[in-house]
Amino acid sequence: MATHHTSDYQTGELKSRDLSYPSGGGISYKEVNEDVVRTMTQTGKWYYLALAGAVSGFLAFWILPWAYQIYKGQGVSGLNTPDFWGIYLTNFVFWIGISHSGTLLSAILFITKTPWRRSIYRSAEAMTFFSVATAAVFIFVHMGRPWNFYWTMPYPNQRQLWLNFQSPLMFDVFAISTYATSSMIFLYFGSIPDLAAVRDRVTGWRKQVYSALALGWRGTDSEWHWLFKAYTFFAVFIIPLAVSVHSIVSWDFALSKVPGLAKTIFAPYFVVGAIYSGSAGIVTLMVIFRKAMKIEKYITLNHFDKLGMLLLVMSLLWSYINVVEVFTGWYANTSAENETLIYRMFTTPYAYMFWLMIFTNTILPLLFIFKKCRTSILACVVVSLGINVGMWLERYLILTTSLPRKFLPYMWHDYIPSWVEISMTLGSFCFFAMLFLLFVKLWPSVSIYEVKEDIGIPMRKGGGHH
Amino acid sequence: MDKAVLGLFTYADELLDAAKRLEGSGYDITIFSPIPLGHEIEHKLGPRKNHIKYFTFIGSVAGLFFGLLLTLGTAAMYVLPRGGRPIWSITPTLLMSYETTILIGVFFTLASFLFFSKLPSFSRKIYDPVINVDSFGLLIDGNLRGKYDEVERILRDHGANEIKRVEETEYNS
Amino acid sequence: MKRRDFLKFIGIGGVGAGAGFVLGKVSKPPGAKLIPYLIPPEDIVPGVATWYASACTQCGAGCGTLVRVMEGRAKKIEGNPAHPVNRGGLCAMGQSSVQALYNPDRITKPLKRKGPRGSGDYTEITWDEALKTLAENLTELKSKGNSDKLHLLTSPLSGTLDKLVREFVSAFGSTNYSHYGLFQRKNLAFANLSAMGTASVPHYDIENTKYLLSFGADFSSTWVSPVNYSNGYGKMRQGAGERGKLVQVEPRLSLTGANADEWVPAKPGTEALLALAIANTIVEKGLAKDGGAWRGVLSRYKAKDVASICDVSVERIEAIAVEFAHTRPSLAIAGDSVSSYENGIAGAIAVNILNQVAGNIGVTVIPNGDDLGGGRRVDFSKKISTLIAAANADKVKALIVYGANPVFTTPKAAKLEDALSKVPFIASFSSFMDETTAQADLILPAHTSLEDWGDDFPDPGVGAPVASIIQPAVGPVFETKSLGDIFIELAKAVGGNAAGKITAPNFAEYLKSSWKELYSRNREMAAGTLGFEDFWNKTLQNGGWWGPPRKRTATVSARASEHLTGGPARFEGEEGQYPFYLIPYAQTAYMDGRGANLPWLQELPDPMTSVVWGTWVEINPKTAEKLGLKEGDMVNVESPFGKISAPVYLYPGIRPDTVAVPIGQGHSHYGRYAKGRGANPIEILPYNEDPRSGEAALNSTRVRITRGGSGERMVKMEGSTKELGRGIVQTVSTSEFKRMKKEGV
Amino acid sequence: MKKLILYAVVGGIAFIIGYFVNYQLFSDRAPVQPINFSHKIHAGDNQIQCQYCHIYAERSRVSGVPNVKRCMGCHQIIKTDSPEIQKVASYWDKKEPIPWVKVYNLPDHVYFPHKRHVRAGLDCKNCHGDVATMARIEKVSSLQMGWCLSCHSKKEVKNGSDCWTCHK
Amino acid sequence: MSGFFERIAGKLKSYREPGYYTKLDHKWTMVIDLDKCNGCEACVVSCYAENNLPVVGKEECEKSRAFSWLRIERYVEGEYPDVKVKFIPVMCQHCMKAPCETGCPVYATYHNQDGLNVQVYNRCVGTFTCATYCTYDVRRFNWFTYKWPKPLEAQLNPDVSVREMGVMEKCTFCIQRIRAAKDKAKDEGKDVQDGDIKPACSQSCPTGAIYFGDLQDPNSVVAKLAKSPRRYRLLEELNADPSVIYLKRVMGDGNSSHE
Repeated sequence: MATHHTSDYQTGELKSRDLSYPSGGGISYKEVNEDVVRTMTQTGKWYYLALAGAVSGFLAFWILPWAYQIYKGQGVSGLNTPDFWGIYLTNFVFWIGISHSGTLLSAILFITKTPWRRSIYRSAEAMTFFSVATAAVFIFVHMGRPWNFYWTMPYPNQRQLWLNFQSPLMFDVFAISTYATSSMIFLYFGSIPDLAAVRDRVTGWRKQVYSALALGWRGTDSEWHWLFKAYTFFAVFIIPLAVSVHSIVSWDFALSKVPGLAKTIFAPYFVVGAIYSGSAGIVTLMVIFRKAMKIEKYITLNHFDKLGMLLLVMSLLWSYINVVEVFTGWYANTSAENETLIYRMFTTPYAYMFWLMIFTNTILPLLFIFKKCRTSILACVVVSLGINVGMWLERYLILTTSLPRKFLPYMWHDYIPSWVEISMTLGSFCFFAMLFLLFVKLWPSVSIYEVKEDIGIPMRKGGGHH
Repeated sequence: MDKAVLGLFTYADELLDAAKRLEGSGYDITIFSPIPLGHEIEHKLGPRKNHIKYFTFIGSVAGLFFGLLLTLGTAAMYVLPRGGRPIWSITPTLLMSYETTILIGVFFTLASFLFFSKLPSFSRKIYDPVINVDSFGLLIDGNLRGKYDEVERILRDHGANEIKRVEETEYNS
Repeated sequence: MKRRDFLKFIGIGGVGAGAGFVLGKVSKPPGAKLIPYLIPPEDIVPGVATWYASACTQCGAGCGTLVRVMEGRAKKIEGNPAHPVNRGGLCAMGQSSVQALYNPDRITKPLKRKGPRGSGDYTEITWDEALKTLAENLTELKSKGNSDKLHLLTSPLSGTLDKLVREFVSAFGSTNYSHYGLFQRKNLAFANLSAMGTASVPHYDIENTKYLLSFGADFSSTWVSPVNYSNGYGKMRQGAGERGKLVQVEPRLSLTGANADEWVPAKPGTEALLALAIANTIVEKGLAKDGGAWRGVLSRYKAKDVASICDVSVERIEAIAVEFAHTRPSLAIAGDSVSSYENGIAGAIAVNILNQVAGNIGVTVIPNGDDLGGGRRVDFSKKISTLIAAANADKVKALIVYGANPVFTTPKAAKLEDALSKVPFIASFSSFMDETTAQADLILPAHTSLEDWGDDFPDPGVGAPVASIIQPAVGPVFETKSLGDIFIELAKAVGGNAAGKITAPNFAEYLKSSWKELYSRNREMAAGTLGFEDFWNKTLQNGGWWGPPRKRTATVSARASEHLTGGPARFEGEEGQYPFYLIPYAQTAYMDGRGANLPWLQELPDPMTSVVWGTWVEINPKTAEKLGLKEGDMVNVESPFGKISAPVYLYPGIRPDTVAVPIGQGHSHYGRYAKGRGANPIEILPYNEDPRSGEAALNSTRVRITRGGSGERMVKMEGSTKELGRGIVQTVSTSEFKRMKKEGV
Repeated sequence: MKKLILYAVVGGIAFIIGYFVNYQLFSDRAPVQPINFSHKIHAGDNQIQCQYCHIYAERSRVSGVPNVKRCMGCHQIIKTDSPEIQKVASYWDKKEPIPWVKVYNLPDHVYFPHKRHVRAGLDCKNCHGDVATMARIEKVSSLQMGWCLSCHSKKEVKNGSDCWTCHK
Repeated sequence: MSGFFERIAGKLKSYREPGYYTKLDHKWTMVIDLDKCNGCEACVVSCYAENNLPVVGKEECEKSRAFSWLRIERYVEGEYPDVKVKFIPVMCQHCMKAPCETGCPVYATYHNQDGLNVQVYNRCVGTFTCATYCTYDVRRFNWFTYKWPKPLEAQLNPDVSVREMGVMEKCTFCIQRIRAAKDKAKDEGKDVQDGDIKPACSQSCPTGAIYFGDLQDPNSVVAKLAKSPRRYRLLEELNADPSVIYLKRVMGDGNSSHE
């Protein structure tokens, strides 16, 4: 066997490059492998506690209330006749939104060859996939007869009856399943070399699992070549797909005639909002992730600095569109639009939520103008959590202030969520946490080979081609 | 049976030099690396072809037509008018085909990647686990009878720190 | 694979498949059964609906119905399009009678009281036993010479059933058979008797009226014959001729008032004065058709004197008078809010005078004659107070109740329950455990009208002789008996005179023979028929018999004016302490409370407030602001006689000095849907019975409103009542409409 | 461990197969009836017309099962000694209807008028098979929506594929 | 052979026809005369009785889950004593360009050849899209499995299915009555005549404010009323093309006695 080689990365070329890693210690290739595999093999007490909490939370807060709802009927929720969607679709849109940053950012940054992508993209993509899964479950949760969900899938049947492809919900089914499939493929194929690396380091049943998952990857130049080519195409596909997915999600609402929902700006509004909330989600997640997994050297303040800038930009964009939305509603000056706006902005309890949302999503992120804030973990947590709360409120407000104020005032009726809905909202976070916790244990959650790429290619003579 | 020779390098430039040298001498070489060396290899050994794009294109076009067929065909199978719109309405059809274009495009890309990279393959092949950590490997395969010494010498000359004669190395042992 | 492994797999697979097979078998729905008829009923084809013509008995209007029956079950009740009273329409209450038939809270068997009275503790007994017990009680009464101490209290029955009961009671030797209902309109009948000589409500030809001046008559929802009047209203508005105008005078905007072109919110209790002032103005301006005789009487009611009392401007009184007199034909009607005052008779007479002065009597006011002799008889001497006094004086030894629910509909101030507790034996024939039935010692549940035979002679009628037949559309759902059969069997069991007089084997036969008699008396009936059987079959098919309209007229006798009073109606309670007039009104769905046990009616939003499942207090928003009340706040409505609590509904259509509470909720019994729901405003009324007519005044107390009290939350179906300029209910102005008509577009 | 999983998988698959075999194939095509009534004897050998017993077929949504009186109408004289007939007679004596088991059971949301189909000249055989050869009545058509539709489209029924033609 | 292709081409062309039907069999239309309607709600109960609508109870009513397919909306203008109250019965408007129909992913609601907006209960999966898209708030959802305490269930109309939990429903223009009338007409070998069909609400209306008929039949009552200068349709500006035509209420120009 080969002896242990440590590349001297502190010399020559490499030192002058602006690495994302602390220049002090220097990281060897081997260290990367060991660090990542360590996150998968060494499991502390806290991990099990967290997982147990997430699993039981998922069961108690989501599965049990859902089972109760399926058994008793949708009536156990607080939905009512004008507001048929309530929190369930709020959560659906929220989670779809959270999903938007991971894969989309990863793809964009991959194509633009942005270096700071490399250590965070894997977990961001996983976040995408898991939040899409969470969102998808909410589709079934909000359905009146979820046991007939397969009727929304195109399959040949004896009834000769297919699907209504004119329905925005059908666009959803296609867009979300395409998105979920593509982002899963994107995630998986980006991880194959790392799965192989893990395969080489583990034993027992894990060995078999990772051998199967790694597909027999050896790291030959042809494998790398085709992987890189295919990966580029995936990335290229992902970008328009992600944009279309959230546009389509917005059309669930925007293609109606309901005042407050039927807005032409909804598609970009939702896409921007999605990237915004997704990026905030990444920030929140990364703070916990790097701390829990002790991988601060890979996910550095530099990353938060960059993400902070992104958040600031998205915040300004989001605020702009939000102002436009309110403004166009005000400018239309129809009774329907006016009532919706008054209801949303000046009627309790929605006024509190609205102005809280404006605070967390427009004012609070302005802190990120300062580099001090961008590189402060505390500020990052506060702002990103604030944005997430604000974005959830945004979706909630869109639905609960529009649907109860439709065209016929006689049918106006406020919506009050029931414990079932609130519980399932909590449960969805537990579900997401559960999936993510399992992910970090079962998957190389930091890309090994790309971090190595970032460290640089070891050259005896230096002057590698870049 | 012939044995192949696997040289393990610490530095990528040495590996590439060795590869160029050996390839120039007409040996079948395979480069192993823990990170993609696409640029460096192409710089040194010349550009490589990208066949995947054709498959991606074909897949996308197929997806487009699949989407059109699905939306228009199923609408015509059971005629149920809704919303005062035609049975064949253009906009939703395009939306649907947009999604299927991407979906099938992704599938074709995936399939072509698996095809070209010959994955998945679970048969025993020459491999060394250290490659996935921090070593670059150069595998010289094919008819080497009587040329071992020369190959090993070239490898050593270029800085290989370990040279193995191997039949096959199990990567999944 | 090793051989042993293979066998193991086979074994596991087999067990799994077997278990799956069993589960598949078990989880399959059981084979549905196909139950044929033993003997097919002749007129039933399964899957095909049969329609039976009948008549509705939910209220006294006597609408003709068609009952849709499938496989022996009543599915729906619709108005009989051929019937002259309702012409196809049917109100919410009438349609709900199918829920009375299939009500889960019906009394399914005869019951005998076990626990103390009012405890609701009963044991089920057989019909034989029940009838025997009742007969024994009556025989005992008779043998002791106490025949006259038997009291019978029923809802206002009409036709053959009334005849049978009357026959039974008189044969038994009692004179105490009385009708009782909250909205019996005895004041109206009394006024009409003194004015025109018939003790009934005349036929109001709303259809051909061009100016309808309604004094608190809510004919769109509950008043007298709502479906008939609504039909006329529809034709008045958009019929062949010019569009008629509706002006409503009432302190609280009723459903009818909401449809009126003008609302005159006169002060409660002053409508009679207003009517007389209008009449006086007509006479003074020389517009009267028949003014001479009235000039003297009316001169006491000058518009300028009355205006401030009524809170209606002189100009307005004069304008109404002029328009009323000029528009021909016009019509004034006196509704519940007028006739429910302490001087209700005066109000009704005033309106009669107004009609007389405007020359409407015989044109739009067509007095009824009881052409067929089956109409409801109004006996002014039969009062609930008489019964109470008799009971207190130990003169009631047995009381039989049917249909009426006096415990619920009589003010607590009358102390009816105390009086009833002194009656040693109470029997009820009600099929529902209402408040009065809950006091009974013996309950013999009678059929509902869908299971029973009967007939109905609609009162007020339609200006034409009408007789409707009620036939059983379905077999009895429970072990109940036809009310007529109960009396016939009772007559046999009691023996004596009664047995001798009532010889029919059952009520169906009795009814038929009664109609045979009617047929032989009445030439019109005989016309175009081949004898009685043919007539009878046709009657059953058509749902009754009705003749051509009859023109009748009358003159309001000057003597009627002696019932007029000089001032507004009296309200109990001092104004300082009790600042608000209380208007308890008949709600569309529950009427006098009888509809409260039907789920459809409970869930029917009140037309004016959209409140469901409960009671509310209507308060003018300005008043509420002054009192610091918001919608939905619980308030106590307190009169000198008691207090109820209910949530507030902010109602712009009510005078600021008035509050209104719907009647009908607040049941302590009456089934799962009614029990313990809302409050009953009758409880806090004084017992102001008019000594002449025997009708208790509903609008006769003032109340004060205080925050507090307990009760259920108010649930209303409306979100907002503001249209917000969205053009939801679009309107055209009267002048625009006239132009449209003129241009013939 | 590996084996246990394998066993579980095999057992599970077998369970599902068993379930579906029962549910799909053993769908009680010919349930046992309270009386061993033979259409073969009545409709086959004796050539009794369908609508002699199923009297409502031309008039109503349902075709109607013969009432007990109708059975007794003939069987008071014919074959009174047969044990099956005596069973019928005992129902008649007890004044109880015969609890036949439904063979053609449509769900509640389907509106199927026998009347329209009979009046359109459709032979009973089309759906109910050749009952004249069945000793015990047997379900011969799936009664699934596709089955209805295929016939409707074959016969070019007007609005035959409109949902509300058959659903309610 | 060319005939075959022409037929195919014709068929394909018809798929591009807006609304698909070049001519409907019927165009069932309801005309409601608001000047006649007095808001008595007899129609509401009639609808409950005819269409097996469950009674949901007070708590559910409070959550705005009452089932009335047909409701009387009431709007109040002005303050005491100049209060104007207006009633309007609102039921499914059977829009020709119904927003709900496009929303449903599974074709549980669509437009049929009678011009009806049809809801197929047993196809519905309960995505709520139709109800959300409905601009008239007339769709009702089965939040629970509703039970009728015995023996109230004896009243249930066998011509109308009792809907399952999780299913959307709405006014059907009493399609079972349309079906029955067509059935009867077919037996008699003729077309459905004007006046043969009366939905439950129209049948029971005491004032006769609700008319029903085929707008395509120029001699029908509704066709004549539809030409009235008082005609308007609810929220017409939303371009849903509803099949319910309202006739404007005539309202006084203020108090004429003040003139």
